Amino acid sequence: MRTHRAKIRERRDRTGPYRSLVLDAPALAEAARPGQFVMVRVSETTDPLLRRPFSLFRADGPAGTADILFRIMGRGTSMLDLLRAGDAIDVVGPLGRPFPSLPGQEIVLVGGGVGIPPLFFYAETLRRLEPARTVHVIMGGRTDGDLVVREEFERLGTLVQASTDDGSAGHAGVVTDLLQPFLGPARAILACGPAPMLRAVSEMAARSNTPCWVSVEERMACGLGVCMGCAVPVRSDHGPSYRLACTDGPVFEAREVLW
Amino acid sequence: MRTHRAKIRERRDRTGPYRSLVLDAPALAEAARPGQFVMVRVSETTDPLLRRPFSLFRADGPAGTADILFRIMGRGTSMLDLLRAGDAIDVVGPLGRPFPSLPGQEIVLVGGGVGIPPLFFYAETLRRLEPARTVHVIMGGRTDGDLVVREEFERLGTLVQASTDDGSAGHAGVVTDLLQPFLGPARAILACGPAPMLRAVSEMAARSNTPCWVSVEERMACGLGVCMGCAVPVRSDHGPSYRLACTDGPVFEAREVLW
Amino acid sequence: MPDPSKHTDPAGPAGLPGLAGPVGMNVDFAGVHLKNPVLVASGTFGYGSELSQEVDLNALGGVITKGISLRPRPGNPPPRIVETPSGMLNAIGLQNVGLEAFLNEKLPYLRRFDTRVIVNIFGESVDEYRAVASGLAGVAGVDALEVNVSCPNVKSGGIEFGTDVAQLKGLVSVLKGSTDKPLIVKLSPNVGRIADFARAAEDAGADGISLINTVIGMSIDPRTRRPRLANGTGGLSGPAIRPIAVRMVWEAARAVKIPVLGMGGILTADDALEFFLAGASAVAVGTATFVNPRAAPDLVEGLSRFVARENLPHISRLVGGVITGNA
Amino acid sequence: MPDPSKHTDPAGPAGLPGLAGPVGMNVDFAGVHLKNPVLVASGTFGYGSELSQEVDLNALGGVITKGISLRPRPGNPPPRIVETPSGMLNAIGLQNVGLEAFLNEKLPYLRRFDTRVIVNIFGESVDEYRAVASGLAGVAGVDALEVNVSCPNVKSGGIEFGTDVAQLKGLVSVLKGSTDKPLIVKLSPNVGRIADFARAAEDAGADGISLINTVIGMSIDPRTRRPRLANGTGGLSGPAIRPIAVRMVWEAARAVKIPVLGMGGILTADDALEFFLAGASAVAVGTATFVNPRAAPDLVEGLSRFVARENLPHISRLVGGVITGNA
Ligand SMILES: Cc1cc2nc3c(=O)[nH]c(=O)nc-3n(C[C@H](O)[C@H](O)[C@H](O)COP(=O)(O)OP(=O)(O)OC[C@H]3O[C@@H](n4cnc5c(N)ncnc54)[C@H](O)[C@@H]3O)c2cc1C
Ligand SMILES: Cc1cc2nc3c(=O)[nH]c(=O)nc-3n(C[C@H](O)[C@H](O)[C@H](O)COP(=O)(O)OP(=O)(O)OC[C@H]3O[C@@H](n4cnc5c(N)ncnc54)[C@H](O)[C@@H]3O)c2cc1C
Ligand SMILES: Cc1cc2nc3c(=O)[nH]c(=O)nc-3n(C[C@H](O)[C@H](O)[C@H](O)COP(=O)(O)O)c2cc1C
Ligand SMILES: Cc1cc2nc3c(=O)[nH]c(=O)nc-3n(C[C@H](O)[C@H](O)[C@H](O)COP(=O)(O)O)c2cc1C
Ligand code: FES
Ligand code: FES
Repeated sequence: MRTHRAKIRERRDRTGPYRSLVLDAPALAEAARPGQFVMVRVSETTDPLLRRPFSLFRADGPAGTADILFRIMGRGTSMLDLLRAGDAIDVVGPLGRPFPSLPGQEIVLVGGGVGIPPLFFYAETLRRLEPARTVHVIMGGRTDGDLVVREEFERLGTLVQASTDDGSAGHAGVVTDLLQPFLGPARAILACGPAPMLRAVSEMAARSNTPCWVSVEERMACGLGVCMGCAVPVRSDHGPSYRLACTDGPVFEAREVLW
Repeated sequence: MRTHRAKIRERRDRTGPYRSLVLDAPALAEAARPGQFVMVRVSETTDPLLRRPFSLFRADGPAGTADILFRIMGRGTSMLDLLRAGDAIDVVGPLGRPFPSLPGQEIVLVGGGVGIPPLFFYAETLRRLEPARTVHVIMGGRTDGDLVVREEFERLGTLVQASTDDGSAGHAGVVTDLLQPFLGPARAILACGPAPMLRAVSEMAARSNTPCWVSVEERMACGLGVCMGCAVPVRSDHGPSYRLACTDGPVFEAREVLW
Repeated sequence: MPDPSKHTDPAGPAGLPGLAGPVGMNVDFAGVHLKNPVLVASGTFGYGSELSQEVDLNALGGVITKGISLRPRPGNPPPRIVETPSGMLNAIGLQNVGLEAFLNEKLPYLRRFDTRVIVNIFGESVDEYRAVASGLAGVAGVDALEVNVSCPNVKSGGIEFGTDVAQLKGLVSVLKGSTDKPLIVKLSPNVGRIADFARAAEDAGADGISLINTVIGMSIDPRTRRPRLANGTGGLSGPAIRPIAVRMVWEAARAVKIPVLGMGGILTADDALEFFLAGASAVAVGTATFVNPRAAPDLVEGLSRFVARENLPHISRLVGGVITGNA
Repeated sequence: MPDPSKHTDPAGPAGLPGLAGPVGMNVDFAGVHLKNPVLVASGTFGYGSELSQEVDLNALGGVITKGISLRPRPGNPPPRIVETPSGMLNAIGLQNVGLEAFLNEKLPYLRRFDTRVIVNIFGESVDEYRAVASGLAGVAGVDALEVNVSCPNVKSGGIEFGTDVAQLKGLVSVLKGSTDKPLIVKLSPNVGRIADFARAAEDAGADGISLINTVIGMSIDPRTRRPRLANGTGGLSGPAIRPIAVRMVWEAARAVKIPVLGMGGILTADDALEFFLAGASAVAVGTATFVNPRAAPDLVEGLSRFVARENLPHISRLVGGVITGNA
């Protein structure tokens, strides 16, 4: 059973329009793997009707908590923003395939905006299991407020570089400007963020033979594999076809995806 | 302009499922007359879509406040119940025709459940203008929790009698059981409550030649006279026809209404 | 693709006395000069006077009146309305004051404003429609007629005029001969292929079409086992039907050269923009007025802001501008 | 008035081995014995295995599969879905694994449960429909076919089978001759008079009808000026369309003697009761599953509670029981 009525244990304002919630959901916390997501019901009425997908940002099995981190984008996330500690929400998860565990390799996490939360979950999990592993983080956004949880990454001991479109923090430019030094078959890239970013990262990875996985965003109605709404164009043995972001993904090998 | 963005100054739990709100709405408070109502938007989304009608329960021009008192019935009123002091709501009013002012006569107010609030507004207003006027109140409900604002009526110095279907307070029975002693041309009845009650009161008034006005409830989409949704069957010079509860009413002369 | 020339005349009406609106918002619709392309839909704004405290009629492109029949009609018994998810059903039963009272008691008020008056008409037979149209012919202050064809033809077995192509054509031809006013035919959405009906109206001489009218629906109370409307069925309106309306406007606009007045669930400027892009030259606000009495003037402002923000020379540049395919 | 005898057989199926459901909930629908009248609608429950963690298929009256065509179909490019007020538009493009893979990879899973399996089929020509139906003829574990007629007939100029009475009749007659399974014809709501299509299906030999399929709609993003669905238009489903669905079920049920499977916007037991009262013998849950993965089993429970609370001997007592007029 992946349906949970979760009490909000804590709510936090993050930088800019970002918020995070700590949810009391022991079964979810136990099962969650980095890269997986949840479908959250934002209203008990029929408008908005559909659940909204959010990556798991952390999960603490022993504590029984699972966290999400979101950016206020439209109506659904604005309604989520009204919730306070003590309120309960209806969550389905964990859903989807997680990021691969990659024994031995140096990990390069590349994230933009709302793509950062699942990478943090990955980094935190890896730190717990293998404190010595080298983890690089390259994060980007429009402006400095988008460099969400930058400090948490630094506290984890990962090596963080950042870029902003407007130059308000880090390198003035895009994440791919910073990626070059981290390419190569000995490392592995895990990326999550807007499609143009993922495409650019994938291309650089392909050219340099760097193993690369991307977590894609697609509109979802069910998140459960039953509506076939979340088609992702992929290469397959029989030519181009579609796979489902929610059950075949959201994490795909980068070379599989047709941008 | 009858549209107001009103801050909730105070919210009170009343008996049983009844709640009241004090709204900061100076223009509304200034214009409001007993028997008039407001259309309240209960959600900013499209579900529920339509505003809900509520009688004005009090209005204090100098203080700039107008009050409503409601019973939690369904989805709309449940959403209203979530509001707290400091929240703002969108209100249109005052709407409709008020109860008549009846110089000299002894007033008999007959109310059931959610029909009680506008009668309280009438009594309070009359007390201010003519402290000496005799005002009888006969209120009824299913159970004692429905005898909402009974104490406030007593504090005003009105003469209150009550009935409940289950006998949990006052007379065990219906308001019309108590009405007989108050009939006659020298008094005037103002009634508000469920349709069967209003019909019974109207018939007793007609038989006894007691002047009588009723405030009717009908489903409303606009409250403004533009949708023609709130038809009330009435007697007219050209036979049966319809009038609009929202602009021709909600207060009608009892003998006009076809039950 | 719709012919852009049919939809508006940017240069023209701005010069007409009393019709100057915000820059780039004036529209020539079916020969009626509108200062802006925002009207209020029939049956949702009474006879225009009810909301005088909330809405300055001078701010609107036009007012479409409650449907008028030859004689007054009492309408249906209550309940007449029921809320549904993001919409409502109504079965008002076309209650109205009748032609004579409209002319004597309602029209004079509307004439006081610098806005266009479109009278929505209906009947239960071709003769009754014709009588109403003739009664409005030549009447000063009436700028156009909107023909509600979602009305059963009592004489021919009760089939709605608007759901039978042949009946629709016949009715529109007759009306075209009975009036000097521009004729806007209001299409019913309760049909298979809306384009066929749009073309039928055009072929029969309509100067414009409007759509959509309400979609027939029903709601039943499980406790009483009765329909929630006394009439049984009713017309669905509001945001719930917007996707259906946008699709039908798109299909109809591509099928005809006459201009299209779009409506169905419009609450905000973003909603209205969908209709312009789908091919509507003007839009009407219906159910939204119940939710927000100032919905129509707010929409005028919202659209003006959009036109300004996007640096459009004129709102007509949007008409039919939806990009389909991979252009 | 619908013939109550057609809708169910209260005494019969309760005695069948393995089909005993809660008292008073079993239904004989078009020759298929359902332990309760709650199914999951085609395209909203995958191939039945996806929600194994949330839904015990044994609790359902039946599962209607995603539409199956002769060969696998990739479906439409994304975006394929967009939310609308109280509803959603989809343009999945009938992506499916194709008949062969369905038989080999999907059906075996479904056969493990004590529930009925109804295979939704479609094609782009009569021949293709026939091929799918023939391929399912005699297959154990397939209890009935549901024919999705909302598919354009590529050979005859792209008109949908389901929006042309003659084409619908032709298709159903052919299919009736190609299968031993009960045939349920799923009607399109994108027509004028649904009763005509219900009768056409019955006349051509259908054992039951189901309705409604999605209503064609469109949504346009004013910023990109493109349709929000890559396909342009899509099918509207969810609570927004419920009043339309209830009305159409009511109209269709009165027109035919074969049983009616009702769907369109059902979320709760109260919603489903509207369909039974309007004349449906069974109901299907569609979009609701996306909102609440347990919507279908929750509905079974809600209906059982209603039947118990109202002291009904059997849920079939509700079928067609809406009280219209002043009885
Ligand atoms: C697998 C997955 C994981 C995600 N993880 C996170 C996360 O951890 N934190 C976070 O803040 N956001 C995340 N998102 C995006 C998030 O789902 C959307 O921002 C959210 O649904 C917007 O809802 P809304 O009602 O506020 O916006 P709407 O009013 O629905 O739309 C506002 C804007 O958001 C975009 N949008 C809406 N839905 C989606 C969607 N499903 N995918 C992509 N864009 C969308 C629209 O294009 C529009 O521009 C994720 C999406 C997916 C598919
Ligand atoms: C002029 C007028 C004045 C009113 N004054 C008050 C008041 O002062 N206090 C108060 O508590 N209520 C008052 N009501 C009734 C109030 O409007 C309804 O209780 C409210 O709209 C229910 O909304 P809901 O969404 O909670 O219920 P819904 O979920 O919409 O329905 C729940 C129940 O309420 C009934 N109901 C819904 N709308 C109406 C309506 N417009 N009229 C009558 N019954 C309805 C339904 O039949 C149903 O049984 C008044 C109604 C009118 C017309
Ligand atoms: C209460 C009500 C009454 C209506 N009366 C009429 C009418 O008299 N004539 C007519 O052509 N359309 C009438 N309509 C239809 C509207 O003009 C409009 O076409 C429809 O409601 C869709 O627009 P909306 O969703 O914005 O309301 C009425 C609609 C409502 C809700
Ligand atoms: C995402 C999606 C996919 C669908 N796929 C099919 C299909 O393959 N075949 C079919 O006959 N109906 C299909 N339908 C229609 C549903 O079975 C149902 O008729 C419709 O959605 C109305 O019910 P609802 O409002 O409860 O969803 C689909 C609906 C949705 C939302
Ligand atoms: S979101 Fe429904 S299948 Fe992926
Ligand atoms: S509620 Fe609309 S006219 Fe009265």
